Amino acid sequence: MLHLVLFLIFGAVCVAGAVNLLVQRHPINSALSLIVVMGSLAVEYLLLGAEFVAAVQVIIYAGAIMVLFVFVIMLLNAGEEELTSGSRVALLLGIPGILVSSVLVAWVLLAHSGTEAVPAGALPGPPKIIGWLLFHDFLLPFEVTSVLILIAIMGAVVLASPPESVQQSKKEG
Amino acid sequence: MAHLSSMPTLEPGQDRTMILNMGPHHPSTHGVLRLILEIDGETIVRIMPDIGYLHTGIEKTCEAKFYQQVVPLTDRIDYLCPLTNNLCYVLAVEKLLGLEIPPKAQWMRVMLNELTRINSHLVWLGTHALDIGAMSVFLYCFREREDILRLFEMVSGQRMMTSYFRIGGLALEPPLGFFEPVRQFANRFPAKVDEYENLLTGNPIWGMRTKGVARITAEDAVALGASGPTLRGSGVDFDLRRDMPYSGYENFSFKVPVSQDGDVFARYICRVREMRESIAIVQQALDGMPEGRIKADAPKVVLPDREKMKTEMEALIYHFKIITEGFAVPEGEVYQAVESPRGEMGYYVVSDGTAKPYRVHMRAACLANLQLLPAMCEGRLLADVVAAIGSIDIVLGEIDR
Amino acid sequence: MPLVPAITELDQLKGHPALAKMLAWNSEAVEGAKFDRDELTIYIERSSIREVCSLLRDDRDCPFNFLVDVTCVDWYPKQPRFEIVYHLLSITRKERVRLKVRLGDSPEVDSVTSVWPAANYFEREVYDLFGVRFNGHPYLRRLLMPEDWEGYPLRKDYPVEGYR
Amino acid sequence: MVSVESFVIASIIKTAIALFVLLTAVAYTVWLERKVVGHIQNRWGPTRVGPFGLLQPLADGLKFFFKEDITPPHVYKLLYIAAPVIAVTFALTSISVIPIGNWITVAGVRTPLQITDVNIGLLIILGITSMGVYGVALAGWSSNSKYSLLGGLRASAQMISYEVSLGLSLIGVLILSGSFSLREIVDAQSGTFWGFIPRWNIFQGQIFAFFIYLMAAFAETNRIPFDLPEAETELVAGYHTEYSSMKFAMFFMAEYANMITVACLASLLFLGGWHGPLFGPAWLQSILPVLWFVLRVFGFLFVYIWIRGTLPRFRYDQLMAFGWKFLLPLAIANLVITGLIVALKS
Repeated sequence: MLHLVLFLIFGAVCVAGAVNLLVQRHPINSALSLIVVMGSLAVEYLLLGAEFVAAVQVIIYAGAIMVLFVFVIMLLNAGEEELTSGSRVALLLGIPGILVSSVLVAWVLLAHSGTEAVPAGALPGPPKIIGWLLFHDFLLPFEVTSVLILIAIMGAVVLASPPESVQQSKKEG
Repeated sequence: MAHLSSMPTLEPGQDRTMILNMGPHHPSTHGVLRLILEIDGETIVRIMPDIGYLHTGIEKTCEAKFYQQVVPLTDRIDYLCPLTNNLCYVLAVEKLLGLEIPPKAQWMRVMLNELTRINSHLVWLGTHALDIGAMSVFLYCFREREDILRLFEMVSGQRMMTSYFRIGGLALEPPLGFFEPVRQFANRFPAKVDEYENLLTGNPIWGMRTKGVARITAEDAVALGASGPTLRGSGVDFDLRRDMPYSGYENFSFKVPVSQDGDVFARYICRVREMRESIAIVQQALDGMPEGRIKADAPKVVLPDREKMKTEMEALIYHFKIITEGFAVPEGEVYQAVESPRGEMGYYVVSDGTAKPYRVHMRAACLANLQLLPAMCEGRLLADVVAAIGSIDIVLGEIDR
Repeated sequence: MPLVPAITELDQLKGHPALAKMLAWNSEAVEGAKFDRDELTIYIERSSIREVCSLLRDDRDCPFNFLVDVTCVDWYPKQPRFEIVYHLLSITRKERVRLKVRLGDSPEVDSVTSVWPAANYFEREVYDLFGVRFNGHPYLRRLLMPEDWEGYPLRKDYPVEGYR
Repeated sequence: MVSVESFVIASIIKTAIALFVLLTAVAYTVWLERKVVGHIQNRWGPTRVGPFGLLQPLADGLKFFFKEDITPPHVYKLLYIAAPVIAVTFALTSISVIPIGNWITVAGVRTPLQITDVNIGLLIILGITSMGVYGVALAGWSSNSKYSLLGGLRASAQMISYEVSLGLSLIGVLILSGSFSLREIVDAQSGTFWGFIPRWNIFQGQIFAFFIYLMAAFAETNRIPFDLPEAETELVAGYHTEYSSMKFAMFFMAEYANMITVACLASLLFLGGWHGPLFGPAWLQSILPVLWFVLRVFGFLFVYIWIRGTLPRFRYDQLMAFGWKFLLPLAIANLVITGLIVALKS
């Protein structure tokens, strides 16, 4: 019972954070909302019994990745966004569109679920099981993903490095 | 000289850089130095010292005082080595007057001067180490500095603004039993320098922060007018005490520490060795202290002894005349330089034949040394600026005067 | 050491290497010389100060490679009013020489920053306190006084207490 | 199974006690630091307030409380106020999973000396400390001052970098004990080798891990020689330049609470937790483990303070290079070797 109440509360916090993320115009507020989303997601995992996933969620997403986001925002010293005009079309079409598509998604999910709701504590939680899944059952996808991420990192480094002419002038100067 | 061709302006050149205002109220600018830094991330692009916050117009004030009244003003210029300033000024005026100074006064001057040098270097070492984060050295240094200040108090009645040297000699005989504590201090001090060196010289972090940092070549140092340990740290073997002796320094034997690297560590090691040499000079002065008078035999210039003044009519008249109308100094001009703890401290005194100096100009070693800062720091990191400021050992009182 | 009278005859001082060098280069540039209290002073003609400085700096036998100081003396109301005083030092020969430039009509002189960058602050200070302009100085601004200060405090016609 | 009421009551009591103890410990760590550094530096440290200056923390607290609370006009107010709260909250939260002793029985309720014993205790601590960065980063940014910003950037970069080494240094211990639960990790360290060397992890080949942890911990808590974010001689006071009064006190508290957390963790993971000789009557036997634990924490804190009194500070690029080029490879090597040994043994 307590679990369910907590689950609902944090689910609400999560959704509220997500909405706030979109509504806020200052990038740092949006980033902080995203952290709230991550944090409440972690609590949801915890309530479902997946402690390890919850902890990893906090350490990696909220603790590391979001810090980098905040870092970048601080470095660029990004100010408030301007409200763009001429978005009436988006407003007219967007809201009904969102409503329709979310109803559709919900209907599809409900129609095809056919299974029971996941009971609390039933998710694969302990690190041992997760380790087994990652390094045994899904070893190939896991490694392929890591290679993919590595390539992405290298691409990012190449893209971010200043062009050669700039480097040259820096060395001389 | 790249640092001269690109004189900084206040506007940042590109979007990448940021102007950071360091000082005048900043913990590590040693007083009221203000540095305008243009930084890219934490890399210094340009650096512009802004001085004058401590300008008191001492040079102007001197023109309105009698010659002997200028002595206390000189204390206030470089408040870390008042006796060196006293010495430089009185030597200049004595040269103008053509006075002969008795040997005891000369030896006392040398001894106290070297104690002043140690005093100043202790403050430098403490604050320099504090800037780089080694907190304890600061308090150890001030412990020994306290001893020296006590000696100054014994001899002159004042801890910092001593004004002990007078035109023509010393203000007073050193008190009875003065040499004993000096000797004790001189015996004790080398072990204390070992203590500082134990904490710093071999420390890898200290080495990382100082070696290869804020490097300056010998040519640049000469061209930019550096002097003192800042110059010797770049490998120029020049010390006024040895090469152009004054006040009887030719009677003492001492080494002049020189280091070739030109970085912060080189300047550090020069000064630390200088402390050891200075204490050796103090020892020699104690061992060979001559007997005799402490004032020149020039009744029109030198104040008579207190007792004579109260018993002899002539002495009383001289006393009255010197105090009320000063003494006339023959026309001429003199530049007298001494090796202060920071470099070449020079007094340029012009006399027009009256009792007040026509012009007194102080050549501040720090002012010239400060010009090295941009050359040292541009292209380096913010933390290196702090190390560099510490290594050129500036005293804003002297820079601004 | 009792005072001996100053020597002001150029002929008696020709033995000094700095002076000899200068006379050999251009005797027009030397306005006079004085040897007083063991210090040699050479009066330089205003327009040739920069050349004289680089000449002395690059001298092979006796290079006065170190600019110790630049300052100024105001002889108001006498004329020429300002005397710019340069103190040079030879680190190798351990000798000093003093150069002087008298400025009469207009307080202006060539800057020696191109010879010694060390002159930067010294000349700025003189500009700040005496109002003497140094032509060719890369950044001639007030050094010690505030940017908007009026008057030049070390001039003799500036009162010691300042203008109230 | 304990009843819900006694569980709730015990939890509340334990939380209150833990908070009280932690805050007192924070206050007296400050006192200890001032005293020890004072003696290192040839001074006395606090002596005036109470015997041996023991009431000094109280006086300091009062002083902070009554200082004028200045909010500079150009700050981003919401975050400026939130930042110290974030910092202190996360710093204090981490104590919740730290056990300070074995089970005890009070008034018939048998309870561990720990607010909550979760089976991922270590991960929770890591998570919480990694969230602590936000307090510092946001303080630096929201102050809208250049020194604060530089301090905040330095702090966040430093904390992220060193957290990697910190985490990796702990994994060796995890491999050895096979659990994330701090209580089980401590239990795995009971007993001795050949009757006299205690089976602490530090003696089980984790000595390098301990030193990596030590260094990373200094960096995580922004202490000398890694106190770059608040290097007063470069950045005035770093990220808390613009803070005053209680807000500054919160950062101050957070720093010392983090120190205590780190010290506790070191004792638990490497130094055998509360294990030590037990003797005497039953009440003494239940108290002694706490004493042994506190002694270890005290020893660790003493090392902290000792180093502060001795070493100069790194430069920022040197700090980063040290973290990434030296500490991290060392931690990975340690991890690989420990893994190999454990794998070969089993």
